[in-house]
Amino acid sequence: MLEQFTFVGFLFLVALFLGLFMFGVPWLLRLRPRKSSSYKSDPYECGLRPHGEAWVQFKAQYYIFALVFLVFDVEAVFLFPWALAYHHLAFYAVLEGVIFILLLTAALIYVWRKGALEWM
Amino acid sequence: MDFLRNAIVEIGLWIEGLLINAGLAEPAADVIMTVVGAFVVGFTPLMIVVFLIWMYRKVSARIGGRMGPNSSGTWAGPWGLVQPIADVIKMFTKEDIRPQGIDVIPYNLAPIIIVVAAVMIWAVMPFGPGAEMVGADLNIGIFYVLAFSSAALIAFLMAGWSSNNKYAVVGAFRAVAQLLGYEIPQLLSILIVVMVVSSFVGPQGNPLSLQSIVEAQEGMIFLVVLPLPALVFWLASLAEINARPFELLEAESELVAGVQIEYSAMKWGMFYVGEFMGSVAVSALFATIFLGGWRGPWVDTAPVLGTVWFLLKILFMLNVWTFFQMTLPRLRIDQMLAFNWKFLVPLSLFAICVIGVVNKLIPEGATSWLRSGILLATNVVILLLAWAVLAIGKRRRELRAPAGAGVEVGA
Amino acid sequence: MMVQLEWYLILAAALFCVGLYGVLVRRNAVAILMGIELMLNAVNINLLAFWRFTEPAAATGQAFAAFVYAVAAAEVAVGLALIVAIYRNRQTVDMDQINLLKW
Amino acid sequence: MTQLVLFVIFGAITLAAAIAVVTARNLFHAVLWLLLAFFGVAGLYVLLEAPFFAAAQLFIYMGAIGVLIIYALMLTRGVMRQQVPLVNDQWALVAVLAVALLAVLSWLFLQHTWPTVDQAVGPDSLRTLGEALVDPGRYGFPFEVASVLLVMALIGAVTIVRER
Repeated sequence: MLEQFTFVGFLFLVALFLGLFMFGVPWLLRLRPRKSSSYKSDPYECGLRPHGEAWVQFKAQYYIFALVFLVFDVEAVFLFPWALAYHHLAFYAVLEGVIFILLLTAALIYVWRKGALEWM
Repeated sequence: MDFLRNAIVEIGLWIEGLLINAGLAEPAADVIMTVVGAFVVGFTPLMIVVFLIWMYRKVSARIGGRMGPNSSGTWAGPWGLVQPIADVIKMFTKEDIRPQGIDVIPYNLAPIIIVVAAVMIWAVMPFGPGAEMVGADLNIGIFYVLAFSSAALIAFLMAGWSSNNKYAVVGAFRAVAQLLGYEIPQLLSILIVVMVVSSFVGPQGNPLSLQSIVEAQEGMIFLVVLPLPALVFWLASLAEINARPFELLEAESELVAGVQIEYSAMKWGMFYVGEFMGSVAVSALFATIFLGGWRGPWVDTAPVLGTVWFLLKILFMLNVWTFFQMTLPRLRIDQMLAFNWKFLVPLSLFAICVIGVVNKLIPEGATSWLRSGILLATNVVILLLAWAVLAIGKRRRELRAPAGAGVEVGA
Repeated sequence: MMVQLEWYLILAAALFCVGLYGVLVRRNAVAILMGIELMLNAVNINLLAFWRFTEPAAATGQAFAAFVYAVAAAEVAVGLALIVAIYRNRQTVDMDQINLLKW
Repeated sequence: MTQLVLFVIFGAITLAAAIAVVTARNLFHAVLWLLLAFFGVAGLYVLLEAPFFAAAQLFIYMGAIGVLIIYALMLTRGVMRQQVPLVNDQWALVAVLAVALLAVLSWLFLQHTWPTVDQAVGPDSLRTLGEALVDPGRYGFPFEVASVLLVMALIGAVTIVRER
C-alpha cells in the first residue's frame, strides 16, 4: 500500500516545484518596483485612501453555514466506508445508513425552519 | 504498429529497459520511472491549461460575437496560437506590487497552495486502461480528490486575511461560504456513485478507486444510469471552480476580484492558472465518473486510444463549461446559498436514501442492463418529484405574494 | 529498520503534552480550543497506531478514530459557538476575564 | 529505512508546528501552524497505512475545522487588537508539569512490552470498517449515536450563535 504513496509523494514534490517555480521566476528576475510610492502600495479600495482596518466585523451567518458544513463533512467520513461496503451489506445495514442520513436531514430541516439558512 | 497500440506504456517500459541496461538496479530504475511519471502527471494539466486558455478565448469570442485572439490587431500566430505564450510571458514579467500591511508569509503561501492542490488531484486520475496508466490507483481514490480540493479552501482564507484589504476579506468569506456549501452536494452525489459501483463490480474491486469506477461503466456510462447525481455533481462542481452562474468569488463588479484583489503579476497568474486547472480537473472528474473515462470504441485493441478518448471527453466538458461561462448571468449570494442548501442538498440526501434502498432491493443476480434500467427509472422519478415540489412551491409563493410584489426567484 | 509502536506512542504523548500546555496557559479561548484539537489528534494517532501494530485485521481502532472525529467536530462546533456568544455579550474572549461562573 | 526517515520528518513537522501553535503571538498564525500540524499528522496516518484517515484529516481538519476556527477568530476580531499578555501567570509551572508528564508517559511506554503482531494491513481494511460500523452487534449503535451527537451539536451551536 505504501508503494502507491511513493508516487503521491513525488507528485507533491513536483507540485511544490511548480508552485515555487511560478513564484520564484519573477522574484529572480528582480522585477521589483523601480519607483515606489505610498499611493502605489496602498491597499486598493477603488481609488479612495483606505479607511480603518481591513478586518471588519462579520455576521454570524457565515459561521452557521460553516457549522452545517462541518456536520455534513464528518458525516461523509462515516458514509464513505458504508458506501464502500455497500455490496456486502445486508438490507437492514443499508437501512441503518439511511437512518443516519435521515437524522442529519432532520437537523438540516430544523436549521431551515429556524430561519438560520436565510441570508440576512 | 504493435508498438503504437499501447504507445505510452511501451515508451515507459522502453525507458526503464534502457535504464536497467545502463547498469541501474531494478528498484532504482523503478524509482526513476516513478519520478518521471510524477513529472508527466504534474505537467499534463498545465499543458492542457495553456491550450485551454487559447480555446477559451476562441470559443468565448465566437459566442460573444467578437474577434478572437487571431485578430487582436497584432500578430498572434496562425489562429492566434501564440496568444497563450504571450500571456505567459506577460504574466512573468509584470511588476510585482507589494501592498502595505500584508501578512507576508500567508500572502505569498496562498497562491502556492492553490497550485499544489490543483496538481495533487491528478495523482489518481486514470488516463487509460490498466494500472500503468494511473499515477497511483489508491484504494481511497475519489476521497483523496475530495480531500485535496477541500484543502484548497484554506488558501482563499489565507489570501483574504493577509491582504489587508476589506474587499479581500469579504471575498474570502464569500468564497468559503460558497465552496464549503457546494462541496456537500458534490460528495453526496459521489457517494451515490460509489454505492452503485459497489453493486456493479461485485465483491472484488474497490468502488472508491477511479479506475474501477471506469470499469463499472462497461455496459453503460453513468450519465445515462444516474442522470440525477450527474446533474448535481456538475452544478456543484461549477460552483467549486467559481464558474458562472456561481461566479461570486471574483464578482468584479461588486467585489472587484475578491481575494485576488491585492495580487499582481505572477502571483495573480497563479490564482488564474489554479482556476483553469480546477476546471480541467472537474471536467476530467466528470468525464471519469459519468462519461466512462477512457472508454470508447477500439480501446480493447489499442489501449492508447483510451487516453485519446479521455482527453476528448475532457475537451467536451470544457466546452460545456465555456458555454455556461459565456451565457449565464451571475447569481446573487442569497440565491446561490439558497440553491445549495434548500435545493441541491435536500435533493441529494433524498436521492441517496432512495437509490441506496432501491439498488439493494434489486436481486443480486440481476443483469447489469436490468439494474441500469431500474436505476434510471428511479432517477427520473426523483427528478420529476423534485420538479413537482419546486412547481408547488412556486405556486404557493405566487398565491401568497400578489403580482408585482418582488417574487423571489429561484429560492 | 521499522518504526516501532513505542515511537508513535511517544510522539503522540509529546503532542498531547504540547496541547495540554496550550490549554492550560493560553488566555484566549480560541487558542485553548486549538490546544484541545491538538490533544484529540494525539489520541487519534494512538488509536491508529494501536490498530496498526496490534490488530490490523480488525476494524476497532479505525472505528474509534472515526468516532473521535465526530466528537472533535461536535466539540469544536459548540465550543466556538459559545466563544462567539460570550464575545458578543462581554466583548472579550480572555479566559481570565470570563469569570461569570465564579460567583 | 525510508519509513523511519519519513516518520522523523512528519513527526518533526507535527511537533514543531504544535509548539508554534501554543506559542504564536498572532492567533491567525497560530491557526496556520495548527493546519500544518494536522498535515503532519495526516502524513503519519499514511505511514500507519490508514490513508482513509489521512484524507479525512485533510478533509475535516483542514477543510472544515480550520475554516470554522478562522471564522470564529474573525467574529471575535477584537482579539486581534488587544494587547493582553499571551499566557497566564502559571505558564512556567505548567511547562514543567507538561515535560514531566511526557517523561512519565514515555517511561511507561518503554517499560511495557506491547503485544504487537507483524501483520500487513489488508487491502480490505476500509471495507471491514464499513461493515463493522453498521453491524448491530458491533458499532451499529454508536454509529447512530454519532449521528445524533452531530445533530445535537448542530442544533445547539446554531441556537447559541444566532443573532436575534
